[in-house]
Amino acid sequence: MKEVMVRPERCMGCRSCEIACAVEHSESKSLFAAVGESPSPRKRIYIEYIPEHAASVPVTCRHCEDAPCTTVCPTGALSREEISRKVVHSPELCIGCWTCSMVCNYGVIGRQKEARVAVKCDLCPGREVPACVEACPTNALVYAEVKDFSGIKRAEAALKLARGMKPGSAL
Amino acid sequence: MKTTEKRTLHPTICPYCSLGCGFFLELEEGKAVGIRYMPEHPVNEGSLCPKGNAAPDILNHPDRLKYPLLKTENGWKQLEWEEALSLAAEKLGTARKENGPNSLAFLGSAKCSNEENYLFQKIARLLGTSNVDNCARLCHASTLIGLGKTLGAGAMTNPLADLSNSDCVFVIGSNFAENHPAVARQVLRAKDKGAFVIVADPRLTPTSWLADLTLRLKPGTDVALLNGMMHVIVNEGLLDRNFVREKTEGFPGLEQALQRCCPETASRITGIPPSEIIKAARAYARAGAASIVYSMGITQHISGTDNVTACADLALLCGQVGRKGAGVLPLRGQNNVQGACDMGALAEFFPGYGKVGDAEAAGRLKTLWKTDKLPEKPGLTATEIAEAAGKGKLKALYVMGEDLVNSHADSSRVREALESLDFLVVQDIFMTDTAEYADLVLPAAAWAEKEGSFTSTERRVQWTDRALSPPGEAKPDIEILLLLAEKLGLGLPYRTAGDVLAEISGAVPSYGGMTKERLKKGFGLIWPCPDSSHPGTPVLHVGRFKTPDGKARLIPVEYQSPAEIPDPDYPFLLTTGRVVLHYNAGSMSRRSKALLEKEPGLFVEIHPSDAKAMEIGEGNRLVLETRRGKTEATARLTGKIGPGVLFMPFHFPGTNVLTGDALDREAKIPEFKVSACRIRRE
Amino acid sequence: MMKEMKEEMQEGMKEEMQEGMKKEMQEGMKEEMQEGMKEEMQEGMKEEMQEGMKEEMIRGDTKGDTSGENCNKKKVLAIDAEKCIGCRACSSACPEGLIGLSEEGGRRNLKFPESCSLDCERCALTCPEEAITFVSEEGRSPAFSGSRTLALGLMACRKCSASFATERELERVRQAVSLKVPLRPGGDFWMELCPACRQESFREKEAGAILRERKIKGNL
Amino acid sequence: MPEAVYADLSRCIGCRACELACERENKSSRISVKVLSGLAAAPVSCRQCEIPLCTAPCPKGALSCENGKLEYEAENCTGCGLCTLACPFGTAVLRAGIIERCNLCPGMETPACVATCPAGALIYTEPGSLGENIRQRRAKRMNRALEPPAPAGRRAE
Repeated sequence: MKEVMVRPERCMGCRSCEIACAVEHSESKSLFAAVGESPSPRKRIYIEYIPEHAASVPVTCRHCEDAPCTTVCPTGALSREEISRKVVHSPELCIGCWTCSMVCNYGVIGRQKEARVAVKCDLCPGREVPACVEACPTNALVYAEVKDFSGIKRAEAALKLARGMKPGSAL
Repeated sequence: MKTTEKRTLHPTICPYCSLGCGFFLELEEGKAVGIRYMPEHPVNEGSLCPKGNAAPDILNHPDRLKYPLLKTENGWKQLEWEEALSLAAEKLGTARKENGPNSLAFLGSAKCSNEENYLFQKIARLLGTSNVDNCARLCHASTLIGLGKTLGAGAMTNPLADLSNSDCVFVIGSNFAENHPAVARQVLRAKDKGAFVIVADPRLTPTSWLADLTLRLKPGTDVALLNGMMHVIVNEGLLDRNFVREKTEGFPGLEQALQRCCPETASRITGIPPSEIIKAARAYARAGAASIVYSMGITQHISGTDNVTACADLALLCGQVGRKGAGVLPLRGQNNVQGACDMGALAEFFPGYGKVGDAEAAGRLKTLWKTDKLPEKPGLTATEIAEAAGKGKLKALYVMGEDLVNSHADSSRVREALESLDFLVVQDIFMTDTAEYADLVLPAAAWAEKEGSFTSTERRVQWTDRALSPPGEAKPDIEILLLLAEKLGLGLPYRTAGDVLAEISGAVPSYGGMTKERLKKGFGLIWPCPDSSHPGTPVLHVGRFKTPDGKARLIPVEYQSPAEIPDPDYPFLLTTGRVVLHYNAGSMSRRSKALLEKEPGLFVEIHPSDAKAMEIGEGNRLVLETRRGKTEATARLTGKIGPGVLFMPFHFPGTNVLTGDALDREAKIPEFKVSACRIRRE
Repeated sequence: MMKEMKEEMQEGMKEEMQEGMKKEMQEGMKEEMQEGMKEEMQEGMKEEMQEGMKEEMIRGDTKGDTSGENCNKKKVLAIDAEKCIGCRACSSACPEGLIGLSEEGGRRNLKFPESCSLDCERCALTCPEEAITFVSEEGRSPAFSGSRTLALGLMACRKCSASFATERELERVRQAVSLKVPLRPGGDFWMELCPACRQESFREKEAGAILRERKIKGNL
Repeated sequence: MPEAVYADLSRCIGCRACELACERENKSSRISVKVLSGLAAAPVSCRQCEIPLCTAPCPKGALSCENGKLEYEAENCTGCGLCTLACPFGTAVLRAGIIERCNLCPGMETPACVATCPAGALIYTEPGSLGENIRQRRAKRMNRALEPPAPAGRRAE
């Protein structure tokens, strides 16, 4: 399956992805209208700022195989779609016990205040490329299959080597 | 249970371990009815471990001793205080007159306040003997000696909260998650900031859960591991050369000794793969600030002093001392074990660590005590006291708040020793197994029933006020000691604990600036605090060490195998330790219903493969036998320990029947952690 | 399943009833127990056996209190065996503890007295299913007849095999819960577990999530 | 703002202080911790669900939920115990005809179990903020992985 892969060294912390995500998950799907909407649109991707290193890292659902959130969900609101392999959340089944939020090792299960249910990344159904990826100006987010992503990383590493740069640094 | 108008809150300090956690005792009509937390306390930030939560159980317990008791042929006879103390004074006096002062011995208590321990050793020394010691001998005597000779002070170098500033925390021989749970919050905080945590322990414990790297070494092989790590550090040039050159002495000797200790050698002895030893060495040495946390897994060996020395060497080699987040942190046992040592309740030290035998130290004390005679030779240590009693060399023993039957190694011999005494006084809050042997039992007050100061493992001296009255006719230890001193004709001029503290600040230089008023303000003072304007010293060894020339010593140590190793007769290696729900000899924690319900009896951990070979199932009763005795325990099958190793907690009578009495040659600490043992199903 | 259960239940009750009757006969008649009544009861019993049980009426001496005014107030309990889910509410509500509870052989047995001279009616008021009603002795229809015990089938926990609730209780809970949240397959795994095992199953799942992150080596 | 006692599971050291504290405050413990095969421990207590299933079968409305706050009125409770069967977590317990479950220690600023937790594993918080710490930790770990391996010798202070 294609996933939102992260290249943290490229993230400059502009939070475009967060805004794009919230707008995409709003009623109106427009930035200006979304602001006033109720229930207020919620983002599902998070930019974590690390003050000690003045660095930002995007954190979003990894759609884990054998995801802990799906194992603990008592009502089956969180489940894995057999075909797409996405970890999806059905709000009508959610009882808001937040056990999923406790066990998520990435901390990316949020809460929709008004509806009092969990919200998480759904990889933007109906879109070819998720909104966050499309909005990222530095390509720190890539929508790709793992094997293709490795290919991208390899090419990048080769380029860095050729230019005599350190492997971890940004291009 | 809500705080109502009838209820009052009384700030106090936990009586269990050495962390010095604060909380409020909730009182109603003079009875302790509950606990409120104290989030502003700098050590525990309000948190309490299960034992702390159960602390009030001690105060209201029906088993509390309420009257002085005399052993007669028809059982215990209740005495008046007057009668009891006259008897004690008379018996001690007779023994002293007939057999000399060294036929007396005094065992102080790391559970009693600084003032009480100071008085206790003063009485002993005024009677002319240095046979005074406390249970630090059984847990951290090796720390006193080992850190004393390397860093110049046998105490924790940095405060606990400073652990959160470390980039690397190296835990060796400590299961703080169970034994000092509030330390876990600081280590976790360091982890949150990105620290690398290494845990070296033969067992997998909840402390190992916090580790980024776990080193499962064989019990008793710590020196080999530490030497292996130092070898890597020196070889790879990871040492702090400037620090070593400017602040230490003895590097060439250490460097030479380390040549023989390559990781492969260390791996053969410890059972840890060389790659992991190298990884640990690099992580520790490269960290901006690294701390070593150790505990009884390091100290309770015949090589205890060597283990401690090696820890100090490692820290010095990498310059990881005397800075924020960099230090050596021995986590001590009892709530006032640091204080009892500071007060000189030790056979070889006067108050403030002046050596017994050192004329200058004795001279100062003579002036202060207005006496012309003080013992000139170090006395018998706690372990030697029991031995000497067994050989009939001791006539009378005074035990204050210590259950040596259950806490000393090889308890069958301790029992015999106690029986052979002419006169035994035990002053305690419960009828312990030791008190059962006493001729005279004196009922004492528990921690919240008296006032005084306590010194925690991080050298924080805190004052507690009396919150409630002791049950029956029980008295604070300090009152008992003062009355006894009067009967003995020593005439000590104090009325309150505050008076004693005033003298302590004259006798112990690092307590120089401590007064009751200052200690009560905020959360105490951290020694050294030499004068009344000094704010206390949270981090030791900043700039210079507490040695005469200000330089630390690098002292090479060599691995030596434990005193007793498994053989065909006794094929298992038995190690002992603590569990989270109980405390030491258990005289307090085993009387808490809530704690006992959750951990009701003695068990032994055995590896499933050993259990299978011997057809032992979970919950089977096993008979364990060493060269010293045998005991029964329930089997618990677990991979927490390795094959060939057994683990038992020492909170229940029975464990120390098995443990060995081989002593560390310098610190005289018994090797509790390694015994050869055999087992069979009952 | 349900049918089987009912049959079994009836079996059990019959036995109970007959035994109870025998005992009473041996003991001799109680004062208020008239010949006619006895006949009536036996007849009622017979009828019931033929028809299958609809309502049971239980009658017996209430702690032997036969004298004075209590006697006059004596009311007869009518239990709707179809409605009762065996939840025990009545049992804990009764101030005199007259409703007996026992569990054995995969059944929860509720033992009701035939009649009651207390004037609280707490058992009826508390019953979540309104399965208990009171009728005065005079108004008692001949069709009412007594068995003392209702035996309801228990569910065994899928994990620890301990019986933890009656089948009817769980059915009732399932219905109620479905109104809040549609229960899908897999979304009701906990229904088959006793409360203690439910805690345990969540503990295991939660611990499982952190174990992957834990860097402990060892063969545990 | 609905709040409950949650756990930062990676911090729990299985010491059971929370059980002791709860037992002292509430006579019986409403939170339970167990060490699983010596490798992990997890506390389980009432999750104060936003849609509490325990209220569903309650016949007399003794258990009710208003704006995410669960209320229990003992005087309306029939003691039927159906709520204990409707709770997926098994954390509502019927004892002597009364339902016992975590009531977040009314009258205390922080529930006793949270206040006492030595490792800071129990958190009393609004559920939306649960992921914050975990995300930070994750981000730091990813960031650290980016650092090139340090060269031999002391890292600059």
